[in-house]
Amino acid sequence: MLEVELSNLRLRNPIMLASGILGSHAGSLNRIAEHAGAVVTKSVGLEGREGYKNPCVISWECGILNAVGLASPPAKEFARELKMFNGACPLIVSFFGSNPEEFAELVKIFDFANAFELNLSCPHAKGLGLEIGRDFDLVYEIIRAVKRNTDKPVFAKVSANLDYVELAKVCESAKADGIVAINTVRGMAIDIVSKRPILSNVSGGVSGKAIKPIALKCVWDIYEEVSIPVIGCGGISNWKDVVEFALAGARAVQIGSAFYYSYDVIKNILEGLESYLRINGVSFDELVGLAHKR
Amino acid sequence: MLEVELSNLRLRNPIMLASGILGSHAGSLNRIAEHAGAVVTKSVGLEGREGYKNPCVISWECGILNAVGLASPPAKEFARELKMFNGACPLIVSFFGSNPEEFAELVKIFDFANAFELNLSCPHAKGLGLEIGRDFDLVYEIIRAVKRNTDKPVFAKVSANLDYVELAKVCESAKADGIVAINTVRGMAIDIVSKRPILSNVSGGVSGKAIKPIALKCVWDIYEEVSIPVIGCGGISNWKDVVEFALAGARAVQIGSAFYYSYDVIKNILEGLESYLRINGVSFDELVGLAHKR
Amino acid sequence: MVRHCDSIATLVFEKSIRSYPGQFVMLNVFDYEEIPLSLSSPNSVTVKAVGETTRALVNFKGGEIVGIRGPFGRPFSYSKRALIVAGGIGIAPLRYLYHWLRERNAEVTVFYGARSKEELVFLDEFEEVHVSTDDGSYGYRGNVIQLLIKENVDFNDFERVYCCGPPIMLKSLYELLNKKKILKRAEFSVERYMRCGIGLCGSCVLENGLRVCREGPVFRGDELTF
Amino acid sequence: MVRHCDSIATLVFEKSIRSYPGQFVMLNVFDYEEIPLSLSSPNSVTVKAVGETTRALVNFKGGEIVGIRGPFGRPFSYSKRALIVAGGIGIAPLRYLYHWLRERNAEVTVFYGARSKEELVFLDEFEEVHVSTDDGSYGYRGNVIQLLIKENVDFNDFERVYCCGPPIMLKSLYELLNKKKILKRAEFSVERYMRCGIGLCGSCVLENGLRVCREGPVFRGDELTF
Repeated sequence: MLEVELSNLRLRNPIMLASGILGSHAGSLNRIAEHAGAVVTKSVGLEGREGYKNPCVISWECGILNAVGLASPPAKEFARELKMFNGACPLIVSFFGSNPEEFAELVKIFDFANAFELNLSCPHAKGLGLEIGRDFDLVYEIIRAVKRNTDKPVFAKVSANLDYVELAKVCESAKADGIVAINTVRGMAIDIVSKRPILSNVSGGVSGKAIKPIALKCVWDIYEEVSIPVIGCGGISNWKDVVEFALAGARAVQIGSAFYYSYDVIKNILEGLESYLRINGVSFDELVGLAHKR
Repeated sequence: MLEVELSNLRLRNPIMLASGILGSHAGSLNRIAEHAGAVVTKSVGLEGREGYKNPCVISWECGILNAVGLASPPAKEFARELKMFNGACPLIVSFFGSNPEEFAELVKIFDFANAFELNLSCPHAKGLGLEIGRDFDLVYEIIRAVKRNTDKPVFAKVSANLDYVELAKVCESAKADGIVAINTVRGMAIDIVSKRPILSNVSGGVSGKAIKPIALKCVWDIYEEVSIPVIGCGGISNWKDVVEFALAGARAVQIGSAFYYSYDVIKNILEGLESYLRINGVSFDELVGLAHKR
Repeated sequence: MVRHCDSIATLVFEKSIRSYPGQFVMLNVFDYEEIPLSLSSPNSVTVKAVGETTRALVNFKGGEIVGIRGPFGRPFSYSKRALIVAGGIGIAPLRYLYHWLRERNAEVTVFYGARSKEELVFLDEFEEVHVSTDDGSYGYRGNVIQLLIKENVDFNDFERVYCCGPPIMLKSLYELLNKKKILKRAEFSVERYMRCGIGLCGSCVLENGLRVCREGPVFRGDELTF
Repeated sequence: MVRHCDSIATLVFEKSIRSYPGQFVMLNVFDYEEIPLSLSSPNSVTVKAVGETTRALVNFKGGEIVGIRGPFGRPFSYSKRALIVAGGIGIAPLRYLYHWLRERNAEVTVFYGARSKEELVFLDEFEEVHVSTDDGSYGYRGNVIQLLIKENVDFNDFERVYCCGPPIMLKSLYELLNKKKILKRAEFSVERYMRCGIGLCGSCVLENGLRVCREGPVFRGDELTF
């Protein structure tokens, strides 16, 4: 009832861990893999990155605001950490980089992964993420380079802060196997006592409930324009949100900020989702894109 | 302590009513004008518009989602309605249109207004709002055409769904007197029982608390790049939000969705804001942009 | 679904809505439109076919799914000795009020006018009811305000007067109560075109700036002008 | 501000924080960094200068503004007969715990080891305290685990053992309690590099996947491996 296929990747359920959340250590990935359809690691590049100083993650009324700055160990060190992954579900490794060569090299280092996600959307790292995603020609070259080095599925994670429909089309033409929409949305907060931006990096990315309607719209739009799978991400906190995203066209979803509420969020979502599907007499697959049909 | 100047427009306080909220009738404008620094009317075009069918406005966990579709009476009819405005504060009339000639004509019809706001950002009307705002050359021509027909301040309301910094620079070069940032952000919601989009127009614009950090970032960015006043709008619900926007660079702010919580929201904000300014021993003017200084 | 006549029906929901009499819901009739409707009980609305959407509603068979937002708005207040004055489909919220008051041991007198006998609904539910019809097919021939005057009702017998009906009727009652100087003791349920139902769009504001969806739909007589 | 010695100080906040002993706050030292610090009372943290940020904190004069998020994390639990084992600056949360337990009529025995006499803080606040210093400048010369063994402490006298200190000390105590088969009755406050403090970034997860900032910082001995 819950099984889905993303290109040649078969998942027992459509609920994935989103990149950037609890994805730096095998310990947390192993725990989440018990229930998740797949886990996506924190983004890694060839070289390690310090990231930004604290505070780099804060919670606010309607979600989370972060500018961690792609803090990560060097690729080879992270590969060693991921060797301790228990394999309870497929492992998707997320990459950042600034040119096709870097991405292509990363694929080789993580050849044991089940799929790859390309971070074209992190909103707060200079020369990476969103800044790469803005250059559609470069995105095309990156995906081509990665695909030449692997037969495993390659997903592109896009931002709502640019023309994501056009970008998704470019990704599809480069033979990406799916679009993950969306990453965090640019935002910031200011402390009115000290009169300064709260994040050490001044601005960062908004996630959590606040961006759910925004992400849903992106999924809807991309689903209308490309035929490769869309993976929904952004503010999904419960099974109802998952259903909304499926109806909008998401073949799978990713859960991030909702881990703030509970470490068991994926398990809880699966319970509710199964009930909904049973009551409605449909499989998850049949829900996908249903709200587009009149 | 609260007085601000926007070009040659003097306001007794920086709290304005945002366009699109309670701005269709003199009755509500008169009531809000008792406390507001200025009121902005609902956007009006030369011809009347039906707008979209209900449901066109819904509230959700973190704010409001709407696709009213610029429903409005014809300009001349609306001008008659606005003649009943009590003048308790400056009246700013908001315009939509699809070319410079329409905007220029509208200025003449509403020559009794104290200032004008150009809607370059409504996210859900074909050929208007955001679709006009995307064409920077057209925006330049529109502002020039309006400015030729009036000496009163002209503000441009921009969207977070495009390159607002570039657009703000274009507006400045066309001699706009201020930038209002931001309009609602594109978004949608789906009903999981009927399995359809909730808004009759499928998608609409997100406002309310959800978009506060997004709007704040836009104000911050625009403040860094242009020297004309920035007017903050987006998710402002209390005096603390107003202070945040001022620190980010907003010389005035607009309140919209927060009228969902109370008709007296502006009065309540003014009380808190005054206390904050007194405790900090600063005027509102002195707060503006303070968080940029290190 | 209870079909009262060709043009009037009561839609019963599967679930009750925690609400007070006088409040309304925004009811979304899929493929048509979302419209504001006063609750005629905690789990029903009573609709008269006047446009495309209400016609579709009245023709429902039962079992249809609708979208509901609400309840919204300010309800009627309680009183011990109540006079209810209903015109046409205005009976809907007042029927809810009637039962609500009766359950709370109030004495309630009902004056109820409709176009014809056919359009009189819920009539058997009221203990003390004075009826008028425009065509004289039932009760007094004329409108309900004329009936009030004819029966020489002493408004001082009542703690509060509750009213809902077409604009022309509200206006006559308003003038009558104004003359008697008891507008403060009257509550009018007012209708306006609504979009959002939550106080934002401004479609339903009265001349004095009050929002029918938030400060209303029930207003004290002295808050209104006609 | 209470300056205990050159490298250790207690910062007292203007307001108390609703919290339990063992919980921590994320304290933002403007122009430096935000760091996690265990509360040493409802309105204070006690800091040792080990890096740039903690050095800046220790050098505060008083009256500075800091940013605080929290309190976060799982606190210590109550017991009637408590043994506290503190190493170095690990005394901070255990001092909060000590007073919290004493106010609730628990019997509390404290074993407290530090590098030297100078770095022993809050010493006069404890009624029954056994002290060791690495350099022998006060109490037993050696570490606090050696002192526990030397004094031949019978762990069965205590309902619960609470521990906070440097990793090497936690490890020795863990092994000792493991041998005695009472890990279930022990609570360790664990330290890890933290970014978010709210369970999202994953910086502080243990090998078993538990998050120090959410499932911890206080863990039952049998939840840990060393």
